[in-house]
Amino acid sequence: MNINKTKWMIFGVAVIVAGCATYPDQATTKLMAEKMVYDAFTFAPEHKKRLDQDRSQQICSKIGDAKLTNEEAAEVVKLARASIKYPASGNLVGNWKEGDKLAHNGAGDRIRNGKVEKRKENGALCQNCHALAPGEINVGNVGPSLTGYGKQRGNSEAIAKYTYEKIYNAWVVFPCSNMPRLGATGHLTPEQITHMVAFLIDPQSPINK
Amino acid sequence: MAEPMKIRATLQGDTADVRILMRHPMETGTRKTSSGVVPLHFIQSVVVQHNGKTVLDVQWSQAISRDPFLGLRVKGAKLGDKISVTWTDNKGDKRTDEVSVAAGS
Amino acid sequence: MRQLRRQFLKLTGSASVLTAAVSAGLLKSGNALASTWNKAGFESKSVVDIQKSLGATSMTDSKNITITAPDIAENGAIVPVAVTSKIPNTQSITIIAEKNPFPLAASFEISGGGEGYVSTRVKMGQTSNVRAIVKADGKFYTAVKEVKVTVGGCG
Amino acid sequence: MEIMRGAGFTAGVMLLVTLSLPAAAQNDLSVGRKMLVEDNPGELWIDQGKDLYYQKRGPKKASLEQCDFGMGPGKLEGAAARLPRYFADTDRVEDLESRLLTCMSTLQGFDKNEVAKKAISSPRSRGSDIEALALFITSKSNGMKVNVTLSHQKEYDAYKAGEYLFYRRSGQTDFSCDQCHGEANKRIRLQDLLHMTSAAGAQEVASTWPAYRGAHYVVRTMQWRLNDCVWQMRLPDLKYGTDYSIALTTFLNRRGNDAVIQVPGFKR
Repeated sequence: MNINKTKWMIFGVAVIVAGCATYPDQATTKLMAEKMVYDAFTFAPEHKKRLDQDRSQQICSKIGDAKLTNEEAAEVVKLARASIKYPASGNLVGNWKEGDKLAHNGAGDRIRNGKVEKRKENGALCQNCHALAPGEINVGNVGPSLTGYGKQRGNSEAIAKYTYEKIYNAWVVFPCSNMPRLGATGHLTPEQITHMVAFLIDPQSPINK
Repeated sequence: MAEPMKIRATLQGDTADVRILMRHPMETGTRKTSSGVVPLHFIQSVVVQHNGKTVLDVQWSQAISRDPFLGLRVKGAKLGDKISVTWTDNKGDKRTDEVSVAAGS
Repeated sequence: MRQLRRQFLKLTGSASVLTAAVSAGLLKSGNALASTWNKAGFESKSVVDIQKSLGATSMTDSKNITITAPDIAENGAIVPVAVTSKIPNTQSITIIAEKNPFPLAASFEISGGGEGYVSTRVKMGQTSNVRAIVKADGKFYTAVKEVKVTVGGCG
Repeated sequence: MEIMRGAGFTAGVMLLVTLSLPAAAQNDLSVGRKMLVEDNPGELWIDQGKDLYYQKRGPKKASLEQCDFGMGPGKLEGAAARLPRYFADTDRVEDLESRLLTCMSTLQGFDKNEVAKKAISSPRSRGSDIEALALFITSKSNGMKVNVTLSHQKEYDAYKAGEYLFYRRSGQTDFSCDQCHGEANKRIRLQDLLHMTSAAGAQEVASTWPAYRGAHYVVRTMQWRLNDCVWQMRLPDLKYGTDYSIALTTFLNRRGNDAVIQVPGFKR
């Protein structure tokens, strides 16, 4: 035992002297990096959850070109399915005008100097990543274009339900996609999501003009 | 205190390409902060001289961006010619800096 | 005023004397040399009033004026605008952001070896025409370019 | 069948007719950018940083001339190009900004927390001491190639941790860096997003900070960039000069090796 220990110590010294430092393994990396996260941020106890990863986020944090396994994808979809809640009214299609405003609102709930950005409600962030009404210039392209969304799909009950669920938890359709699980993480309320559905599928909405 | 400008004057053929960066807040007089409205404060005039002779006489409004830029070209310039720039703001602050025309790249 | 300046230059003689006077602080170069700030023009709220303040009773559209500016400005706080005038004997260039509360942004009087080219940066509150007015041989010429201003940031 | 990350987008694009920004509009953005980069107001901060570097300041009335940025005390040429790196005196990997913090406290006697608190200036201010100093010191590597080497074990650790953190999703937006910076030719609204997992994108990160931020009218540093990202991601307040920031910077700068440094950069 003692001999073994000494051996290891000698080996360790040799490693450093020879400059054979190398990349840490996955487990060590994770341990170090997770500690860095909690050391790096100042947060009130109620905001710790913004740093903690839920099970789906852990699965969806693949490094580099690493891919999801079928089992992982299935788990994420299952968790997403279970997360979806519907508005109390049961009506999935709200007011497209409200949805239009929300789609162009990227604010709400950001934290600076310990203060949470106060807004009447959180914006739906759509404009940041998606093309919206035809001809609108100041839109992102991280996500696919939503121009003509309802025109192409119609506004049937089935489409309304699919759209609601996709916004509530995008990972129910595409596990680990870049799209935030806006309802499931609590960023948007079920009622807000009904407005987003209306904005996307209502024939009167600028999206479908 | 007025701070030094950055002036680049480089010769392209017989023309000096002059690029000037000035440090100035260029306040519009409408910006509100927690301590009230920031008073109007901006560069009103910039005079550019080539060997002591005025080549550009500039009047600005508060709509010119903070840390203003001015670019111009002076014909008939030679290596080593002096380009001097003077700005004056609405509070009477001013600053003069001078460079020699350098070879262009 | 312009007349006075030229006379002053003649009186003081060579350029080097003038430079020496400036550096010695004898001469408050800005005030002494700059033309009078066009208060009427800078306080005007319309292009027509600005025109009046410049003494431009009529203007001709000119293809010999080039306005170099982005079609879309990512940030209205700092919109680069350059104006090139190929009109012979260009005396002055004026830059107007038509939809700004005070549209007249800058006026450049060119003399000596100064070329018909100026470049600066303008704050623009919204999408607007940027207009250039060029005075050459006592006549006024103009050109316009639209600059779309998008609000930056994600707020 | 394996499901690729982000497969949703690919599928989504196929379902919908994409309406991206017309090519002409893209060109018109570049006209403005070029005009601004050529004459960068950030240059006005270089002298400010130079003055601060040589001034005897702080409780110890010392300049920063004895600060070792990795090439020896007072040796600034090319130093920033090799950061972050391991420093024996602090037994830690440090980036330029945390190293400045170290020297300002050990050599000049400033209170680290006080300096850190003021390190990121408010928009339209004269900028912070660290912002100006970081620009001055990085400008001493202008024209040189980024060359972050990994030799000490802690440098390897920082690189790997940085990679892990780049892909770590959390919070109500489910974002990691990768959601915005993992693909080419993406924009948030009209703002281009660097494709940081490509060499070219990482090289732009490694060679253009500190940069003049037009919308703020001040020179900003890499640490500011990280702070603003995590703010948009709805994470809590990121402290200044932490191992988290240093690890991410190590990961990105190392992958940005061979980029030619040209600061100040210009960011809309």
